[in-house]
Amino acid sequence: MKTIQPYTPREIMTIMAAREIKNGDIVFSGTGISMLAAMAAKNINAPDSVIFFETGAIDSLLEELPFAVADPRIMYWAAANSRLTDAFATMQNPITGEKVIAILGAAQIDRYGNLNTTCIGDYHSPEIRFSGSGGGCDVASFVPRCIAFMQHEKRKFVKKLDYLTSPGQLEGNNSRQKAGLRPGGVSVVVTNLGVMRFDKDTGKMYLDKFYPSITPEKILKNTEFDMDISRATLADPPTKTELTILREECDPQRLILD
Amino acid sequence: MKTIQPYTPREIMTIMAAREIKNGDIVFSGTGISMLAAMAAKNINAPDSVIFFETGAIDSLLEELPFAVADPRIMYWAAANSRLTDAFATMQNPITGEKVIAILGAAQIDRYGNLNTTCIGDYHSPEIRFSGSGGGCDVASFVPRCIAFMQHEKRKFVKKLDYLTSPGQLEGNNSRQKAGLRPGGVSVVVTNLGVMRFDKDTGKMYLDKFYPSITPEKILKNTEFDMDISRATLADPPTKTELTILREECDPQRLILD
Amino acid sequence: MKNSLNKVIPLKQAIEQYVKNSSHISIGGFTINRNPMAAVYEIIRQKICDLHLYAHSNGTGLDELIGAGCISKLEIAYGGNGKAAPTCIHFARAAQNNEILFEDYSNYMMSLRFTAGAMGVPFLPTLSGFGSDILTKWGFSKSMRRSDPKIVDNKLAVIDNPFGDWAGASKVVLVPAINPDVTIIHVQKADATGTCSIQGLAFADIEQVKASKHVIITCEHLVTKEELRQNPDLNQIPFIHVSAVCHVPLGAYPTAVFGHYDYDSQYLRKFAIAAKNPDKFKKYQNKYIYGAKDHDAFLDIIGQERIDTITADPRTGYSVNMKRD
Amino acid sequence: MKNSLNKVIPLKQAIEQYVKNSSHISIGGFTINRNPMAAVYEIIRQKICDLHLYAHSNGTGLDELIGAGCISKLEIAYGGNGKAAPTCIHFARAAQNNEILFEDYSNYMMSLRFTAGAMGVPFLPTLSGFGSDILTKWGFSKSMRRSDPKIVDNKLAVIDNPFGDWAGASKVVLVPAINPDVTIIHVQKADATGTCSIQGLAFADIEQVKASKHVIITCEHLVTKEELRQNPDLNQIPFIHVSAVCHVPLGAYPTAVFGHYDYDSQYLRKFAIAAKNPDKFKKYQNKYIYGAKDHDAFLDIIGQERIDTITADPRTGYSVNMKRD
Repeated sequence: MKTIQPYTPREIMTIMAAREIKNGDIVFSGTGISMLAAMAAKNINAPDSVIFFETGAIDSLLEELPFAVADPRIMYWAAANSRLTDAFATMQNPITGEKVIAILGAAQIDRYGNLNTTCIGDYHSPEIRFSGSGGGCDVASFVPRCIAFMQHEKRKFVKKLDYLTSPGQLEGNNSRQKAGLRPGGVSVVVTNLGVMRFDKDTGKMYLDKFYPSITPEKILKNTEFDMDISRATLADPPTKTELTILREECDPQRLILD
Repeated sequence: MKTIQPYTPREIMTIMAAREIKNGDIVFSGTGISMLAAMAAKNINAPDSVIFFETGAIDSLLEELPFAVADPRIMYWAAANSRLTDAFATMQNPITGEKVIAILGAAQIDRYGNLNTTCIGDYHSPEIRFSGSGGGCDVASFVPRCIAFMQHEKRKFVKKLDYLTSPGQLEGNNSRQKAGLRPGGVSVVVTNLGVMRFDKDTGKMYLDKFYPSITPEKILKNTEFDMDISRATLADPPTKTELTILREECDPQRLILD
Repeated sequence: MKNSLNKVIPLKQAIEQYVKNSSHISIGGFTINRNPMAAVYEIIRQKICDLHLYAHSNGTGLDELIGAGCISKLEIAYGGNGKAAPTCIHFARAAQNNEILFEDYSNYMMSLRFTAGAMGVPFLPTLSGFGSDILTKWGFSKSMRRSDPKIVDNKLAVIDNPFGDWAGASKVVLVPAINPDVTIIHVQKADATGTCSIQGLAFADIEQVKASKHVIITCEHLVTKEELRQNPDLNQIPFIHVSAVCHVPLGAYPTAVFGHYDYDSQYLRKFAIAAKNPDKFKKYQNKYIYGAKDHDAFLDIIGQERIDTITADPRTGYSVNMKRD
Repeated sequence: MKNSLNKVIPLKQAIEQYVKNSSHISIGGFTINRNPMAAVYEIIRQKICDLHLYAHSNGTGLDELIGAGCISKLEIAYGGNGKAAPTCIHFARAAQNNEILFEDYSNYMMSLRFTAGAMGVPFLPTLSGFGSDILTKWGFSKSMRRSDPKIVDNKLAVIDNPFGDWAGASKVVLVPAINPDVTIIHVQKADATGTCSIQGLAFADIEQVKASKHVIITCEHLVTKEELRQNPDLNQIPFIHVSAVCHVPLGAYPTAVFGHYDYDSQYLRKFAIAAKNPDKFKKYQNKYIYGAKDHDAFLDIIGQERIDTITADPRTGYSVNMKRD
């Protein structure tokens, strides 16, 4: 039996996210690691999940990894090629939207799972300008479950966002609903250190899992806000099967894994 | 030179309507005589006009006359086959809508060019129920020019509609605009007796043309409301060329002309 | 289950499973084209009643359902059926005799209402209908609306344009979303998971499907996934919207299916004539609907000769020079 | 003139005729796909300035226009360009240095705004964005809006659902219509009258076209009317919306055109690297944009070898196993 290489941070993140995806889910995917997580889920634990893109392609074959959500690779062998408006309607419509799980990235996240992908500093005259919402605000508004992929750093896990691009639990408690939103937004945060979820009542982030060799304390140190770590348990590391499928079937050229 | 058969009431109506269509117009057409008028215009005086249907087909070839706006004959060789929503948006959008001229029929018309295609008697418990608006209300709301085709009878040219399905000038003066509508609605009424238009200021119907062998008085007798006949002149009858093209090119089988 | 599993079931079972007494339904097609007639006849055979039908201009299917007494409430834009019946016979009679509750909209309003349902928003705006009785005359009373959670409290709403006179509009009509319990459409091609390709005009079928909680597809051709994936641009409905797929060749007969067969104007006229007389209509139903155990048996009664007559010419998609009554 | 006449003119003339200083414009495509790059480069060559650009995610085209100083006002959802530039370099710099006025929306909001423009309504509703800074932070001030009749007075509006909690919504966000002066898109096929067939994803191109007062089409293939009429189901844009048609093979290069060519990741990376340094960028522009009198001359500089590398495989529509930087 071949021995298996230890997993990298990217690999454990990908596997942790993939485990969130259930059979039958419609996976709203971006590119990069989020695409890889969607493909890993499809190959490992959710063969009947469906990848779809805000640009309008659904269930594309993906013989090659796309590098953008407008990559021509997503237009090949799709169930349907439609338009932006159709893709977002699929999520806004609760009949289909309730089955969607989205994978999002962000520059900043706060304790309520609100995301900033717009800027650091003042909006009108930013220190650093990012790409902006794209479909992020829409998805976070519409769908019941979102996975946020983040590097776990203090400047990213902040007390106050410089700009609230995509709504999570807003200010917690039932403020999301009061604002006019359906239940939803970021429901799980997967980082290079652990997995965070949100308290059903308060809407506050808590530590659910920490990775092998990572301590809850280290995670707290990399988080600007207070976070409940009392419920945290050690994450089950990626299994040999998971790693093998991820490496050999999802990204054999290590286009994203490296 | 062949002598030409005298024209029938249907033929003069068709030609009078066709003359309203200008080159470059987009002609919203139903079936029957309205379709024939559109085809006559295209063959006689407006070769660059475009026939289109509320069902979503535009510039169809029409090798055979369609018998319904959902006839498969309109789907062949069209510039585009789209949907109901697209067709109505083309008219609601003023950029394209301003070039649309519509041809409509009705069970009743009033002096302001409002149309009833819904019912005679009480709405909830009608004496006679008709098909209803279809796209009529939409078209009359959106486009600047509509031709109404009517049989000229007192019970059809009424003081008060039993149901106002498609808005014309509403109650005249600037009531159409006040209600929230763009300028438009029925701008000309073509009947078996003559051609009526609407006063720019009052919005009231007046007699513009009466056909050879028809008198303005006869038209008044067939109209329940008062109508200004002071501006009326004798209509130029269909020319030999118009009749020949209509008969030989537009409806050689006399599917609609008879 | 609206995922990528095999959803093929017999039509009889699909109707039993999804269309119940009092269901709110919509059907695809337009007047004499692509009505899901096999499904309509199966609903009639199963004697499903008290249906609430959302229709824009679903001529033939609409009038068969009303004629069979399946419909108690109707939201409608147009009840006509081409040359055979400029006003649908049963529809007119039922309205005149207060046999159904009905409420009138325009075709664009009904299309927008399905679109709003498909988009997951409560309403969409239009500039259609100001000053018309469509805005003022409600078919369903306020008290009836308030007592039925499945019917929206207001037929429509008029609001001032919150953006001043942006786009040249001072006011806007808002029409409320429709989300039927079930929509049934007939398409040229579907695969077992429910991905569909409609050829020719789509009418409002796509919006009706996406607005619905359950969707039954009947199809001329049940094709492989591979066939449909070769041209995703032609697939208007991805499988995620579909509950059941039923393979029913000639499933829109006597209405037309572009590229496959024309409408049977002779049958439509026969239906219209029968509809005018209760006895004749009972005989018509006993022969063609109740007298056939399913659509195949119905087509046997129609006979191959009629089918040959309406079969589409491959170049034009309709039956060239067909005698049309 | 948007009728059925021949509208074919050279791209240079189309840009001169329809894109003026201070025009409000939009361009088709999405990040690295089907941007009308030949038209973008021609706008830059003609030194048209003070443009108001409506963008959802028009990556490459957007950033070249900003880099060349053509844009003064920008309404935008996303300024990224795939792997080469997760945030567009010029866009970020221009925002950070207050070189442009910008206002943020989401991709759905921008798509809906074009759709509203295409439909001729002043706004469309969505349930997106409640609680976000997209609703509260306006890039254009109230006074600037009020002084410019081409800019809507309110960025957005929030209203209570006039239909109670119909469709589960208590409130609704309304986003105002966009009607650009000019939209430019690049398509696979067009005929001389402007009817277009887009292969693969349409993004928001169709809505952008229909919302616009003038429309310039650039196309890979200028085909006969007869070719397009053979399959009207594949023609998303009928000629009535189009002002000018320009035959520009490889007109989206360096972005991709499904079925024809892939994005040139090497070029995109070169552009991104150059964009980070003003001197390098000037050299880049002098060589590739100002150094070429038109798109053909630009492609000559690129060379046939790069074109061969990105040429699409006929089975998949992209360049299989292409080295992507």
